[in-house]
Amino acid sequence: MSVINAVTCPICGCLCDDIEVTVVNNEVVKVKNGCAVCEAKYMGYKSEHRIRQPLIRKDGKFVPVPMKEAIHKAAEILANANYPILYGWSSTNCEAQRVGVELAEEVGGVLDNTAVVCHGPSLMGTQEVGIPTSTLGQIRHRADLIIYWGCDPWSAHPRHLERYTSFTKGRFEDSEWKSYLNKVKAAAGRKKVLSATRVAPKQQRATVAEEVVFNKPPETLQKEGRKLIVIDVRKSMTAEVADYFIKVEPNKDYELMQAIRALVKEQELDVDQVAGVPVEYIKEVVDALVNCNFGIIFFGMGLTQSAGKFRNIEVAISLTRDLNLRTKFLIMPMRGHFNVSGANIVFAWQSGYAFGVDFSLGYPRYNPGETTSMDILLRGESDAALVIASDPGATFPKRAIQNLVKHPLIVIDPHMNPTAMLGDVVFPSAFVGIEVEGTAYRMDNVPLPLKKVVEPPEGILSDEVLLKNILEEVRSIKAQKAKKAEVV
Amino acid sequence: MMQQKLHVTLLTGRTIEQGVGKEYGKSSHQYYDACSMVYMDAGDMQKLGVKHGSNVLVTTPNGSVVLKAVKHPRGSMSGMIYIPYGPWANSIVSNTTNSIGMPSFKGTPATVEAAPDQPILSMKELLKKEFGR
Amino acid sequence: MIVLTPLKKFQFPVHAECINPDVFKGKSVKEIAALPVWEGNKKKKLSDIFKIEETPAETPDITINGDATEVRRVGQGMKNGEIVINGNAGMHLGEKMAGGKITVNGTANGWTGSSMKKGLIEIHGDAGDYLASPYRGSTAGMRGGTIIVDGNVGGDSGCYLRGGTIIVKGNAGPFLGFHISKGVIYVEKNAGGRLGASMTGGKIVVSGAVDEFMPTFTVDGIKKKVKIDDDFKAEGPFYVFLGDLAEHGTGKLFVSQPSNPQFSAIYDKYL
Amino acid sequence: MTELLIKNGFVFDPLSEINGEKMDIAIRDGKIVESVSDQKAKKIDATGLTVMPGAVDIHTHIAGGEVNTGRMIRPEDHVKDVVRKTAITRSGTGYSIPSTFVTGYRYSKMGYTTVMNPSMAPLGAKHTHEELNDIPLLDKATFPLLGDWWFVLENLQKGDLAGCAQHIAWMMETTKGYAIKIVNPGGLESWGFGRNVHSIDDVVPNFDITPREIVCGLAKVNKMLNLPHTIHLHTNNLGIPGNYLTTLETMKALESVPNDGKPICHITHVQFSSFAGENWGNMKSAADEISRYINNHNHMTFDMGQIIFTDTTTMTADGPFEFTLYQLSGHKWVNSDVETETSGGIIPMHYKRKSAVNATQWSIGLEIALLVKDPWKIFMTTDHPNAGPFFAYPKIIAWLTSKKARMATLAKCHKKAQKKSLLPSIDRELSLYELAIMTRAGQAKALGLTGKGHLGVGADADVAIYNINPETLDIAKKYKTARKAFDNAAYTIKDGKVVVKDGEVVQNVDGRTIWLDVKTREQLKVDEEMKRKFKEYWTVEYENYPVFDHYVKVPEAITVKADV
Repeated sequence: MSVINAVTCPICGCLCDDIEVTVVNNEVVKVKNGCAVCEAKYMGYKSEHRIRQPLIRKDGKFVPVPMKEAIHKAAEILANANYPILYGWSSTNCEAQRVGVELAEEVGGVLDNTAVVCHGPSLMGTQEVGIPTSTLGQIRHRADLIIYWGCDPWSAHPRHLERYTSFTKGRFEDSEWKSYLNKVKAAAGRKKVLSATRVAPKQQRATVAEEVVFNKPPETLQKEGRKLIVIDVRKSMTAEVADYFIKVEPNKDYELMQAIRALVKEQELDVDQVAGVPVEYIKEVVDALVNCNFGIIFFGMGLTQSAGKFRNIEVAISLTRDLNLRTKFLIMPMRGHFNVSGANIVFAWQSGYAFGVDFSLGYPRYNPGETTSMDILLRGESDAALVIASDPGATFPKRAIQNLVKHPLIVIDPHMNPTAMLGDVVFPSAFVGIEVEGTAYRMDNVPLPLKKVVEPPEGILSDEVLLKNILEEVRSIKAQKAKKAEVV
Repeated sequence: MMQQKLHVTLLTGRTIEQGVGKEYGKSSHQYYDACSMVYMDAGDMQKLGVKHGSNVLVTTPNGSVVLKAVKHPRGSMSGMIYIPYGPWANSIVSNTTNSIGMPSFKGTPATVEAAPDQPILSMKELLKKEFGR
Repeated sequence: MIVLTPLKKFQFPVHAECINPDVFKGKSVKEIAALPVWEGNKKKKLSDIFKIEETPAETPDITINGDATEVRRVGQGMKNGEIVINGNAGMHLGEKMAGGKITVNGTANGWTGSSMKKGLIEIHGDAGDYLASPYRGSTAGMRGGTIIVDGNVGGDSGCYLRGGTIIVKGNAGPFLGFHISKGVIYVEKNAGGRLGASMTGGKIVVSGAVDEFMPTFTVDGIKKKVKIDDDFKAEGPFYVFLGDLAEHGTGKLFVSQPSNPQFSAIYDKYL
Repeated sequence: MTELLIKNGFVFDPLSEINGEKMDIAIRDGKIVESVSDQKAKKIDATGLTVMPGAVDIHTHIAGGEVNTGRMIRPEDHVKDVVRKTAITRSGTGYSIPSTFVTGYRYSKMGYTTVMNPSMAPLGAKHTHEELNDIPLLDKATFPLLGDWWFVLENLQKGDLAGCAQHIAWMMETTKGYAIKIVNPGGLESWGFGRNVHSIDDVVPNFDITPREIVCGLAKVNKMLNLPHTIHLHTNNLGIPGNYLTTLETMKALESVPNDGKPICHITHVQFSSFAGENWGNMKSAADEISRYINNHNHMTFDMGQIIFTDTTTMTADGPFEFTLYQLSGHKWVNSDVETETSGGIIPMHYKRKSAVNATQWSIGLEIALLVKDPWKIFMTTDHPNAGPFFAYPKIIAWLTSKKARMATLAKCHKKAQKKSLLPSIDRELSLYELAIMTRAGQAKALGLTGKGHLGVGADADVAIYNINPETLDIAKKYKTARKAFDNAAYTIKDGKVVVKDGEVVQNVDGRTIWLDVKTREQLKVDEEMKRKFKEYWTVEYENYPVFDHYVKVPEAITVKADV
């Protein structure tokens, strides 16, 4: 038995690196410190849903083939393609991503990562106005106003509050954990009283549940110490623990933020309410924003995926810029996959662009909407694809997948996920961060080492090695072709 | 008043159950349970005469899908439905990318109606139906 | 003049910035045929993908007959001459155009007239997203010239406009005139959400309905007519708004009063 | 055994006091040797060509978090400068923040073989090293930012120099760094809460220490540790009119640190620290005052930070300064504070000849470089990409070596700047020998890189050969011809291998990453303390913080024995 500590969890952008993993006979038997998702991964990685050997679809059915055959087949597809897509990259290490850029360049393909369906709009927002941000420790030590906008860390980044924000103790700010506990206790007490005195008939209760009156900001919003505001279209788990929950109408975040910007700049508004929120309450929120010592906005898909998309991010960042003329204010995207930041970073240092990089003209080009995998698929322009460390089969709209499966599809993944089920050449790969070491970048772009805690199953290669093999085979196929052309 | 069909705003997104399910493997029952469902407002369910745990048909211009209706546990979300990310949600989300690569996963119009007799497709059935594989 | 006819329906993007009167000028058909283009990741000659013919007519300099939806960057940076496309046009048509004229008898794709400086683009069908808007990360919007679209235009059209005129005879998508500082945009029918968001100057006129309106504009009055260019005045009455307040903007937004009765309850009390 | 013989070139090797002598340079196995076999060795005929040691850049932001964020936010910068893949080289994008491969190629084409990345947040050190690995053809080193690190502030505040030194030794090894970088000392910690320091005697909030104490303390610590380079300083109040007074005060304060007549501090991109005037309206050059001080003192070295008139990107750990630029320009703005360590910011910047301020800045850089009499004290840089991209160096060479060249540019500048410029009164035109000092010998010496910057026996066989015949070409008159020659080296030789020929990359080799393994007496004790305090200060685990060996592709560790 061995206990390995300071393991970095390869799931979400929190990249918690304090996980303790117990291994017996090359199998993880216990996980400490992690969240529910973390435990599920360390327990689930070895499950029956893994791919065991390379597969090639023949006459509509998967047939196991030797590794060499699968690599040749994959290389042939890519080498012959006129406009291949190489998509995914967010759940693997930077080492594999580096090879990915080289492969995309070699085959003149479109290199894209999952940011396109999560924080691609955030990157585009920063291209418009920059981004005042920091590492997470800075929030932990200094932030006295924390805002989660269009994100629900309780569900998607379960340890975010406990490690980096409201419930952590920093050098200059304290944890709000205790006051939260008190609040929960008080609420439980109230519930008891309510249930004991309940008389209202069922019908009436249903109408009471409709929130007709918008809740007023509590006085605690102007207090010393850490405050938490959650802004979302529905009351999320995180909203339950917030000092103030602002329920914004769907697709109206942009208007609300722009209105806040105008109020921060001491402009008057002609309207009484914005996005369903009374302007008088927005003014109180603005007071809290400009009066804090150090504020931070964390945002998620609630902004990047609803109407406005990257302009929602642009305006959120613009608001943060404006607030810096009054106090210290920062902003940060809640990156989803554990190394989607890494994919952006590696792509950028090698090509100049973070996602949607088109190498078809022999040099990197970038223009979301034109060179992004999603749009290329929706327009039906590609003629082959390699998908690695991601699952467009479960994350892309139907029509994109329909066009994806019209042409040869190569899939590299540890699990038999929907994309693999739809694939033509399917490679099993080792789990990065469990069976393979490497580097990943946290949501604040801090690099962390991933550990190998167990050996991969026999014969199963890492993404990096698989890609190198495919790249080598592509080069050899191209060299043969060039030779033939010369002879002719 | 009971209604046949409800016009709502479709949201898709993450849930912790979906997160756990995907780590067990997307062919796992945990993933199926977590993703083939839809959170609805209790009042809205009442309007449709839909019980917690029964099936509903959600339709958008991009397609239809049968899902299990689950009462949203916190606060009101009348006029909205929330489907966890996954192949079920993606069979109906909007393709519109506004030329930035990002489809409209949140905030598109949809309708919901009770569908007690229609089955929820398994992952395999769903893939077969949509992509023929 | 030169007539180009696509030899097939293109699946892969075709990059053909060589289709430009300035480039063709003084070249023989043979030389034109040898000009480089890219189809997907393959470098080709123009004649590999187009039939190229010369006709005695003087104008237009270049005609494309057929579907050019996938043919990108036609007329990019052109300074003189005229291109007519009888069919649909691909992305980046007339990008950074500095003179001359482009006519599309069909629809045009995204980034048509992106950052254009001078000249005229006429689209007789619809236009895609980012009409006249600059490249990612740049604020160098359209500076001069005119774009006329008979149909609808997509989202984010006229972003960072700093001169020139855009006339849309159909509807416009969201974020029309985002962050414009100068110039004129006219929409004959309806405009999408976030109209004029973050505008700091310039003029946007909408004769149709605006269903979602930014809260950060302040109403300034009513105007009967608004001048679009030397030949044309839009008939009102229009609400006159100033904004965007979030940018301390002094842009002018004219929105038809009769087409937007919903404004009355909110804004009439300030008039 | 590979041998190479460079025959009959005009050799400029200031560290060996060779000034244009016609001679051969012999190379064996990547080192300069006395001689090689005339029969067996591969030969390069350098007749009529200028031979210099490979050039060295003491200050260029080419890798790491800040640089890469700059890349990510500026697609409009890359789209105008693309680099195609070839059979030998990778594709990429250029302009103000080139992709990693392109960075290597472009430096190498100009005859550069060694470059220093001067600004690395320790928490992001792995990132910096990953990028350095992807920059080919160059030897590299990187400087951790330590001036506002909590352990430095706390130890110096207590007056515990030895304790501070040991922590720095720990950090140098942990981050695989090469020198102590200090940026706006005290200002960065203050910036954590949106504040700044405005003089070297302002007190840093929460830490009760002043910039003066930080700079002098670290200069002493640097000596205790026997680090090869001095402290590397970006001064307080950088980029603000009137700041030359702060710069003078800083230099004077450092006179109190014992120096044995040798430099104890390098002030980087001194142009940005030499503004006179009270505001942007009356901002003017303080080159006269600054260079006079430099000429009378020997405890400092400098680099230019020369402005290039182009669209570029400013990036520095000086978060509050970038905020000032944001307020001035309203341009897209990145701020990136790093817990317990440092901060950072990015703003795109277009330096224009027709801007009085920019043109004055351009003039200041050249004025100081020319007014400082001893070329061993001041080196050629653009503080890439802050004052301009590094591949504009041949332009600066022309301005330094040719009055005609700089007057031609000045004539196109803003009239106000022209009137105030000292350049018309300066006739000095640098010789090739002086140029070799400012671009390689002096830089290598200041960095303490003994194998670099010269062609003496035992030196690394890094050589640049330019198509300049000093007997027939007057570079002051034919500055355009000279500029072309420096743009495209006839040959660049890295570790004895020809990597560039006629301005084209002909071979792809990895350079080394040089770092310091500083041996102190109480290493273990510091280790233990760091372990204890780690969780309190950072959000990552102690075990995961270091740059492990595998993060450095081709390492060259220099062991340093400290006095503590």
